[in-house]
Amino acid sequence: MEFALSEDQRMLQDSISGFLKDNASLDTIRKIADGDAEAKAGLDAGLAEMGIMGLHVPEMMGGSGLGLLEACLVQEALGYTVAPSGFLAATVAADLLPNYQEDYPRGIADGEMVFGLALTELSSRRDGAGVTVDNGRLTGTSLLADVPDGATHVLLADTSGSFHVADSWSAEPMRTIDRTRTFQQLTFDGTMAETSTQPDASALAAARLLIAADTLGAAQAMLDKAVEYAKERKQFGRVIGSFQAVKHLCAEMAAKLEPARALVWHAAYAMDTKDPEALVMANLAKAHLAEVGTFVAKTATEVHGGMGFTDLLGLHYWFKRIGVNRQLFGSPEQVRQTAAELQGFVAA
Amino acid sequence: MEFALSEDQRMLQDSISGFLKDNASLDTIRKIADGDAEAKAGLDAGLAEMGIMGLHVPEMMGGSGLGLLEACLVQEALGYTVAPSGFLAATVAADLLPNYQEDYPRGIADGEMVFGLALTELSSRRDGAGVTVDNGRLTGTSLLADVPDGATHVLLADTSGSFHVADSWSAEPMRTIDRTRTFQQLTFDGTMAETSTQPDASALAAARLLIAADTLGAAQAMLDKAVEYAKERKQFGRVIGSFQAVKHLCAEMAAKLEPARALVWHAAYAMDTKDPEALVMANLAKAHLAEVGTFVAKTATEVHGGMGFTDLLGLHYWFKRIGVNRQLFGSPEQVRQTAAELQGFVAA
Amino acid sequence: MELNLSPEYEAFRQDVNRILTENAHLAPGPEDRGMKHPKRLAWQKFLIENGLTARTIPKEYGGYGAEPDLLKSRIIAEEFARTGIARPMGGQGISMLVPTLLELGTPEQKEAYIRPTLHGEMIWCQGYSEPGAGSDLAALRTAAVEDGDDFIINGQKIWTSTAKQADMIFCLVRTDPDAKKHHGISYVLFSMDTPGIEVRPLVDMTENANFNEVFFTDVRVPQSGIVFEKNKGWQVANATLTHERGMLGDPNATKARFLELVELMKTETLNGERLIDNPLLRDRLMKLQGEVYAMQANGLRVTTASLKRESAGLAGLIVKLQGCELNHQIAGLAIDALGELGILYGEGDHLRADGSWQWRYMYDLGLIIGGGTAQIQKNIISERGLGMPREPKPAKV
Amino acid sequence: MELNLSPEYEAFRQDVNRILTENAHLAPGPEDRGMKHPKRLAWQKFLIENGLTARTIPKEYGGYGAEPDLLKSRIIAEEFARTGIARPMGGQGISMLVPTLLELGTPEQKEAYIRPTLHGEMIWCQGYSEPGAGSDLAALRTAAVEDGDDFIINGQKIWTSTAKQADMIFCLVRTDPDAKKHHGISYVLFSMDTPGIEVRPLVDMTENANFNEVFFTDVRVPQSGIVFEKNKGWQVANATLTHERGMLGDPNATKARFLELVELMKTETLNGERLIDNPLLRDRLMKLQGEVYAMQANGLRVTTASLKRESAGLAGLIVKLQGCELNHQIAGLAIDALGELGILYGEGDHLRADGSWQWRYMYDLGLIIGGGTAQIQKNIISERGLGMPREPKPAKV
Repeated sequence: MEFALSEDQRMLQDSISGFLKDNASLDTIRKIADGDAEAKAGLDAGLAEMGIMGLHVPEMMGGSGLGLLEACLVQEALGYTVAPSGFLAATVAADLLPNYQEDYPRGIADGEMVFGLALTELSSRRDGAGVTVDNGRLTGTSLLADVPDGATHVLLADTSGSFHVADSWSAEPMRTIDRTRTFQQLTFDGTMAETSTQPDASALAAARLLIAADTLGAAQAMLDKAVEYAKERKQFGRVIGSFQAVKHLCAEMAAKLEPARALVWHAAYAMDTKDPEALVMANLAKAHLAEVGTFVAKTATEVHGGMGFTDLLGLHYWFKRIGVNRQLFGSPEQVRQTAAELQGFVAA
Repeated sequence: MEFALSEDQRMLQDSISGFLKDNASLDTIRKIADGDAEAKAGLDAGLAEMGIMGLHVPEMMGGSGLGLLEACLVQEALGYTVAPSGFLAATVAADLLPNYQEDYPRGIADGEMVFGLALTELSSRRDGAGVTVDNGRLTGTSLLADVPDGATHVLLADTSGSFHVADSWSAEPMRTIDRTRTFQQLTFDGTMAETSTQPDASALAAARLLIAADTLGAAQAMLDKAVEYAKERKQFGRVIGSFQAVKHLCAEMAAKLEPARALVWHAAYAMDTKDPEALVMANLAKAHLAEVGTFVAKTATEVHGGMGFTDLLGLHYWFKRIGVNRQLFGSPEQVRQTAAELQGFVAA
Repeated sequence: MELNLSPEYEAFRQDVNRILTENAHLAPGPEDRGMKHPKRLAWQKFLIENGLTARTIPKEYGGYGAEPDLLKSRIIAEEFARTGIARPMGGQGISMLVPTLLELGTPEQKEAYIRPTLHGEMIWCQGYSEPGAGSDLAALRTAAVEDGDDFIINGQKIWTSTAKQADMIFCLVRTDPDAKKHHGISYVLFSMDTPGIEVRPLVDMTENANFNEVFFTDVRVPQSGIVFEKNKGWQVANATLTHERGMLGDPNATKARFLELVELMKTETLNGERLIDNPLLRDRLMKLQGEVYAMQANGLRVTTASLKRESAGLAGLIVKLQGCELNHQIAGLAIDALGELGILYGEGDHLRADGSWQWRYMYDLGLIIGGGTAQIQKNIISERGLGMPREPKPAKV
Repeated sequence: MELNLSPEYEAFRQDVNRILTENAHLAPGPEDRGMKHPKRLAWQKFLIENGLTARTIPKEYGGYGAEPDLLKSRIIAEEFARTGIARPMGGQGISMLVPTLLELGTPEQKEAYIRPTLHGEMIWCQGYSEPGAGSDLAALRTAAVEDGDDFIINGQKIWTSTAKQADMIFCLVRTDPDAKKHHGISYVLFSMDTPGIEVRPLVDMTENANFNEVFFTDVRVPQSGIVFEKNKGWQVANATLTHERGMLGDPNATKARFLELVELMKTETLNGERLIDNPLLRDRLMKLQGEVYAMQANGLRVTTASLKRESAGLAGLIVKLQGCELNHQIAGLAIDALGELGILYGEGDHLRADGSWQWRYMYDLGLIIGGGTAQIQKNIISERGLGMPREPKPAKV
């Protein structure tokens, strides 16, 4: 029995963190948030070169054949530096599609295909959104789709819970509080679905789990920054980190984050080993990290005092990353409802 | 405009508090909790002599004609000293019955009648409890009825929400965590109802509001004790009340309790003046005080450290008073549901 | 306990309402941009002349000259809120400097500054906080060195709102570097046009520059700008801060936000169901309603104490801590209720209420921090409200 | 990451399971009252001989003498939990004194005490806390004054469990009143039969006397009872406290409670509806399930670190704070779900689970406080886990 990362997993962590430290500095993030397409393309190219897009693609289809656990480590590192990336969408596609069509995972692994993800209406239908299928033709809109630059395909969910791959759509950007990531409203106007799947609870669970890992990374970064700031900032002749009130705020953040990290790892391992509790754990990881993340985002900002409110330290990028993640792929209440349904706790 | 207690109201507060300080000391409360019937009878007699039982009975029926605001002040004082009393039941009866039968309020005011209250099933039916009416005859059980010693009548709610007065029943004591108060399971076996009323949301709201006032008093007592203890108890060479962590716990209790007090007063005033929002406010006061009370009960105990956990200071009587009040006449969720229904927020 | 108004006050309310509605056409709208737009200045003058603002300021200084009457002030505020007609000018000059000058200014200062400030012709900004002096305001280091009849000022201020628009600044500077930290500070007024002053907008998490940084490099200003006495600036500032604390945590504003949230939850749907029909969201709404009622009632209690010139005690001390947190939570529920659409901001088809829920969620967090963090508030509540001891001073190491 | 057991350990698990189930008839039941009931002593002997307890204690001191293997220990604990067969004896003698003596005791002390303690023939109690020394344990004042080869002890202890049943006590006493507070303490063993010792049960909020007060009046005990060295008792106690901390916050116990709660909510009804069908209660249940999973996973992480003889870092430091709070919340939801019936206690027709939810709600609050309050835990987490500075020492006044 060993509940710890392997040597390989640590190396993966180190290499992705090292890359992001150099290539997704706050300075770069600011440029991306301000719409600097070159900065964004540079980061995308660097991440692609690291080979992470095919991380979760089976080896026999040209990928690295690594599990969701490894994917969560990468996503955590992305969250830690608030780096935008098509990695999440690629990984969800790589999780679902190998059972249906080998071409997609192969295309993801060799970099020829870039996937977007349009899953919002699986949890929440608002403003008349939702895509329906008639004779294989897709019609309707999906809101807040996660569509990376240069996307060639979109994996979308229809109103019955089945997934489809489409290669044409029209898109309208949707501006959120998080200016580092791009979200779009997609419209399908009778497009033929390239491939269709059965309803599948695990694709949604995987997407939610990756978001949990992303929030974990962002929240850990906020805690680290708060502790560092508290050790330096002086008021009343002492560093504020020596005041019991500030220490206890930091202790409370750590006390919530540390088990949350173990939960993300455990849920990912359970998904990879097809544990019967895996989907429940993955969904609860999303909901739990949403709550812990919200607490950390607010508390770490408070520890920074007025500096946390300004743009000067850029702390708000992490605050907003966590805030957006909370709602993506389902609010905490909706996600807990999924977990209850999976356990038969909801009367039919 | 004046949102403050009048001279008369302050005098009422002073006199009831003064009486309870002398006659409901912790020593007396311990005796009552241990089943000392004499101590209980002494307290009952003293309270009756103060004339509070008829406080809410209209003057023309021999009472003091005071409002629910005054009743809340008395109930708050009772909660402050965790004194058991039939005052709550008498007040709810005095609130509802004058429209139906003058004899009861008169009987309450002159001390000849003592009312019990069996309202549990208005909120919660469990274990098959509930009283039904057939041709004026009452059949069934009611759990956790608040029936004072020497009760001559019971005001009970049937399963349709109407109230009835009964003067005969069989009773079985129900032991709760709060040993100062007596609760009973009542059984009605075809007893003829003496008087029956229409369903009435305001009687339940009044009962809930009085419980809120009781929790307010108990929680204020716990905060006062915590502050006092923290100013005296020394650890690490300082009074613990000089540690920022302890100060902030006390500040958080005060910050929640102070507006909660204003809410109880305001809701009572609204009930007395038939404000259209009165029932909503009274219900929300019950739910809000339940939450604030739970927080204060736990936090004040923690400030007392190990001493709070022992019987030595008797702090647990207050803890349990608040814990029982939280559930009586409906849990916070149920009570908030009532508030939502009253505002038309619940789809039929 | 009497929450209805006497007939006298009811009549006053009707008067106010009539003046406002009959003259609504004079009020400036959002299209009349600029703090000194002629329509704004004219409206301010009209309001002062009718006793609807600057009500208790003596006539000789450009006010209306009425006796203080908190209830009338409240009625006026309520009628502005109810009718939605453009409110009087605010800002730190009117709300903070004017009361300070009335209490501690020289006759010349009162004469020179109060009337134009009230009438919106002179805009002020406040120079208090510094990068190294936030919660510990008295640690400020911006230095004013005497040079003849002048000071030469060097240093930096932060959190300065309206610094770009301001004609003048009221500023805390260190005039005695050797004195204990509370005893070497002076409160000085000077022109923002003085050479050597640079204003840089300070963008915050809402993407707006709600505040600025102000840099002073060899700024020469006359010593006659001192209010009260040299090195007594800390007392002067404290007088002013008292005025500021009252501005936060207005329960009527909170109530208005709550009602907007109710409206949102009644009209928005999720998966075809009204949000208010979702038991989890509805329960959270009801929890907040209980707190809103409580803060409203607490506010009435504080107002009553002020009317009686009594201290509101704990009921007053907790307003900022609880009020800001409650506002933040109301915005948080609105965002959660809107779910994925709750993260939209700026502009776009599906955006609700111009993104104001997100704006409030962030800005309210700023208010939780600003003007004394939650930690400072809890210190104050425990020490002044509950009589708990101050933390012992650290031993010198 | 590998959460399955290797075949070797699976075989070990089956062995353990077989030994327990085949010999279940030897295990004492609730009817075999008394800590030294012959059936209990025999069962303890059987368990030691089969390596199911006292597993790593050397044979010469009455243990089983195996190499330490945390995984095997965990398997044994899990099999006791799974089969529900009577667990080995516990108590502070076995869990805290024995490891201390093994590390620091004299050969005579080891010889005299370890074997009878392990076998349940010698019961111990712990004399640490005093009324004036709780969180600040080192402030203890119970005095031991030398008198020839003896100490004369005067003072009072509190929070002493099993003091009534104990044969012996391991006790912290002040042997040098003039030394700094951590340097004048000794760790002494002596008999509870010594004249001058009075034990008073300490009733707590659960209505039980889970603890006692112990009073010492001129209690004469031999100085040879000192463990390690005179005035070095603080180091000895710290070694022991390390053993205690591991006992709290067991995630498997939390998981078991959670599953009981699920069962409760599936079977109980409110107004004719299953509790689990109530969206508000169900959502709270799911929230707690997320936390239970998180604490379980955290526990696996801590166990793995122990197996590798590495520090678990923050993951270890937060266990008590989070675990006790989570247990308290699970009990709190059970009570809320039962509503009015949740307040029943003691006995009666409608009482659920013998009132254990209320008992747990209160006792868990005691655990939040005991063994280091939440405040002390947060100090530790911030200082040792996050490297934040200690509070400065107060200046002498």
